Amino acid sequence: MKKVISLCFIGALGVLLLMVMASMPRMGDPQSPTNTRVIDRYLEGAEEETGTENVITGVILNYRGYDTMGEVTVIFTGLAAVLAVLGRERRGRIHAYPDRSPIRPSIIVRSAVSFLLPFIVLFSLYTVLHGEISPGGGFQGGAVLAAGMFVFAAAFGLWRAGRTVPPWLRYAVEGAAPVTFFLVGAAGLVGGAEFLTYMLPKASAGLQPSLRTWMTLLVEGGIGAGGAMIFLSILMAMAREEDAGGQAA
Amino acid sequence: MGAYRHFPILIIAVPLVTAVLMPALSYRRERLCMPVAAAALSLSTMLTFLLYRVVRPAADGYLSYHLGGWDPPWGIEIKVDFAGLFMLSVICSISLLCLLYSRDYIGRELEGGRAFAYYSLFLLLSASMLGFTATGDIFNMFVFMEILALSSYALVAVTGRRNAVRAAFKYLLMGAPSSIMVLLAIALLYSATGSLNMAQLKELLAEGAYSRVVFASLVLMVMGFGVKAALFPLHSWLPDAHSIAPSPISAMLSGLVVEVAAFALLRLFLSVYGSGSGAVSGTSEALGVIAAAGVLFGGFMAIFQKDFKMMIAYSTISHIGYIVLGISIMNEQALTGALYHLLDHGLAKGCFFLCAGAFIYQRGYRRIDELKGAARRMPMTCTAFALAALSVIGIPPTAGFISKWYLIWGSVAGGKYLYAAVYLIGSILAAAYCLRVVYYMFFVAPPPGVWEGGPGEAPPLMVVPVWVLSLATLVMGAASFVVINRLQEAARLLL
Amino acid sequence: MDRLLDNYHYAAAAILFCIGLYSVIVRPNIIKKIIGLNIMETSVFLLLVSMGWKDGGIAPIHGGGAEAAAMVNPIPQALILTGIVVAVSTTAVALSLVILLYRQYGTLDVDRLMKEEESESAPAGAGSGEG
Amino acid sequence: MSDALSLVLLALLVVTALAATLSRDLLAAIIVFSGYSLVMALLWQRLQAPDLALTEAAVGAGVTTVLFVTAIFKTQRMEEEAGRKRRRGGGEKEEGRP
Repeated sequence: MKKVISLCFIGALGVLLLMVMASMPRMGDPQSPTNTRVIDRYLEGAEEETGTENVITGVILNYRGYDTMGEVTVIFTGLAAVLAVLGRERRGRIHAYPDRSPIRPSIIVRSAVSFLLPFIVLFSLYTVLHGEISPGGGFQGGAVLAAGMFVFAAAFGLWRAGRTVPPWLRYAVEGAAPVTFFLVGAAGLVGGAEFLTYMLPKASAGLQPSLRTWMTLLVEGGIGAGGAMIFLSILMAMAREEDAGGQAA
Repeated sequence: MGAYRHFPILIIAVPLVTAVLMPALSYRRERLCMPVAAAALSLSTMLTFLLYRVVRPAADGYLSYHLGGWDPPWGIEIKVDFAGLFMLSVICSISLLCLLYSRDYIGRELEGGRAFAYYSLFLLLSASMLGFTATGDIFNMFVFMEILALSSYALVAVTGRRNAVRAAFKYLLMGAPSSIMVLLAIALLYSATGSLNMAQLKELLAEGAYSRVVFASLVLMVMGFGVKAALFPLHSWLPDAHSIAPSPISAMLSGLVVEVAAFALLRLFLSVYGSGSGAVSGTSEALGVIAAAGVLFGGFMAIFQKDFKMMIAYSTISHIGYIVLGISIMNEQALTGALYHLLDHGLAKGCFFLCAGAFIYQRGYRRIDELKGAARRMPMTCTAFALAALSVIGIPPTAGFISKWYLIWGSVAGGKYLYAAVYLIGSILAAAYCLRVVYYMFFVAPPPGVWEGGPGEAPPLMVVPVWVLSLATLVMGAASFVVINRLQEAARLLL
Repeated sequence: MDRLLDNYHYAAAAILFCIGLYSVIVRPNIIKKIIGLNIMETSVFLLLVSMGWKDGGIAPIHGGGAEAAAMVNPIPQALILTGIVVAVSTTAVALSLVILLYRQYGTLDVDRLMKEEESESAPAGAGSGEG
Repeated sequence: MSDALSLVLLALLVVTALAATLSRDLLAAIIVFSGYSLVMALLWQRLQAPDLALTEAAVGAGVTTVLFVTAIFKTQRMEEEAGRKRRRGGGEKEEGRP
């Protein structure tokens, strides 16, 4: 009975949504509101105003940089939530494939992974550093790095993957993204500029472009490293072995 | 102006970044987490109250901060008007009190290695509410809403007990789809207008293009925020989550989180869609009926509860109905009442849950039966509860009376006599469920085996927040003239 | 209705949204519900990306003589990047709750969890709480 | 953007979404869902969103899938059928593990 009501509700919602979709502006119409309002400045000005050739990066870090600061805080919240629920991993008590499985991945898998891994890491670094002129950026690179670490973990065990980074470093880097955002943002406040302007108002005008580049790189690096470490910590917390008595302590 | 210009971003960013530092801080010195968190929140609170010197209820009295120096339609804007500032100060002060209360309570609930996550999430919760309230960009609002949602799911489950995890999951299963609905609504709104800035949206929506898409987005928004605010038919997550969470978190969720969602509805109706539009007037009529039903439903259910915190949770559903009903009436007095009720509800419900926490902390008593004769051993807590109860019922010298006065005045002025009656019946129901507990506490002898020996009053860091909150309901009632006229002016500007 | 034929990307997004919602509301298994949440989220992202499309558009990256007027709208893409992060964080939180739920109740079935709830709250909702 | 390939990709999305929803084997559902993310990434590449395609491929198909698989590893692989007797939680959940 409940199922029938739910299905009716979903069906009705679907029909209504389709009706709404039918009355939306035609997709791809160059005259639609989305393609005429606000965006000209991004498309034409981003290169000059933000110093990035990739407009997306310009929007993410500059025009809507505050959203991105929120975004990196969201993943951090995810991590804090997972840690609050499950607790941190403990030494030697990771309970996941293949750490605690009688079946080991074959030598072919392991050698393929060890061959591929340097390239994945290199690619992620490239993605982070090259985000200004090609597709990519801090978070994209961090996600690629995390995916690479997960591949490594699947072949060699999660504990070994986690140990490649010392815990204190991992704990410190987890919060790197919001912290670099805050520091770079607040640096502008000192001389009376707005938050997140990527400049030091006190420095000479000639220095500003290179300051902007360095600050952008700092933020991108923070997002990338922080994102990757957060994903690793989340996975390790999820895979940890529960303590006796049912509750994780 | 000078330095005041930068206050809005600092109020939000300081607790946010302090939260992020907690894991690093916990690596060596976990005991420092709580004082550092309290310092960050105190700074925010101080800056918020300083803003009263520059933000006035006038057409140009708001503070607009352009992040990165980009002008509004292109960059993100933080906009603090008088109503927003009022909400910000409510959030800051109540969060700070709940944080102080947490030290003893959470110190015993959570063993080491977990407490840093609690304080980190607590700060994220407060900071995200501040960011959510202050932002002038509709997508930015979504981002902060997600921080708020994720941190509150985790805080409900933080003790790791069976029923807490279940309640948190239930909360997530309703909360996450509602977030997606809000995102869909934002997408539809963007497709119809091409803008994300609230002020520009209001101008563009007044032109009335793509009205069907705009109407659909409004309905989705109301459904999405309706779940977050626990509006009557979408409330089913609330009683579990609010009654099972650790008490300082219950106070935050009940006193602030649902309120912030109701405030978002106010913002959407008045600052985005515009009170004049047909979509808003149609939706608010429907919303009024739902909210009125919620007032009565919550009140009735509260009367029949056996669990103390469960009773307070149902009372919250009833009082959220008050606020949303006031918003839906859409005139100056009702809106003033709704805004003032945000303060009153936050203080009184916060106080209720913190009192409940004191009983649980000292004696482990959760059932209303077990509170019989409680005043003999814990007179301070019981008196604070009784004072706050006066405000929940709406008896004259308290803040609850002022807000109800304006709400009823508004519904009569708007010709909605039925809603005025709903408010009165709501008060009678509140009297029924509150006075029963007060009567038990003060005038009934404790049953044998209960309240004999054992600890009495809670530690000072728990009693002080309880008393500050309950005295504040009195002071804000007796001295409502400090703010009420300015609030009315702000309400007139919003309309 | 012929607009729907132009907007078939939007229509697909609406259908995916409903499939996701079906998975969240009707399927009793909680992992299925979380997969459903992800499907709902990506459907909204699909809607947003296609909204930013412009006939004959190119990716919004300068260099190589790309013409600004032909570029697709960068805003939806920036929003979705944020949205993807939100989606994966929500999934992580939900899954960690699932792990703990399973540890305590031994089931992934919502109907069974509900039964547990009734039997737990039957003795006056007391005792098993906090404190 | 009216071309056959986009239509095929959209149809594939609907099919994979349905398969992920209806399958009783949770591990299969997750693998199918990871395929769904990859199809989505391809579609976004066609809509000139290379940044998103990259992110979705790494996060949707990579990180999310790994998280799901870990969760299944810690719980059980098959969906329960209505009416089967419930197992108690605690430590003994050997059956149904991949």
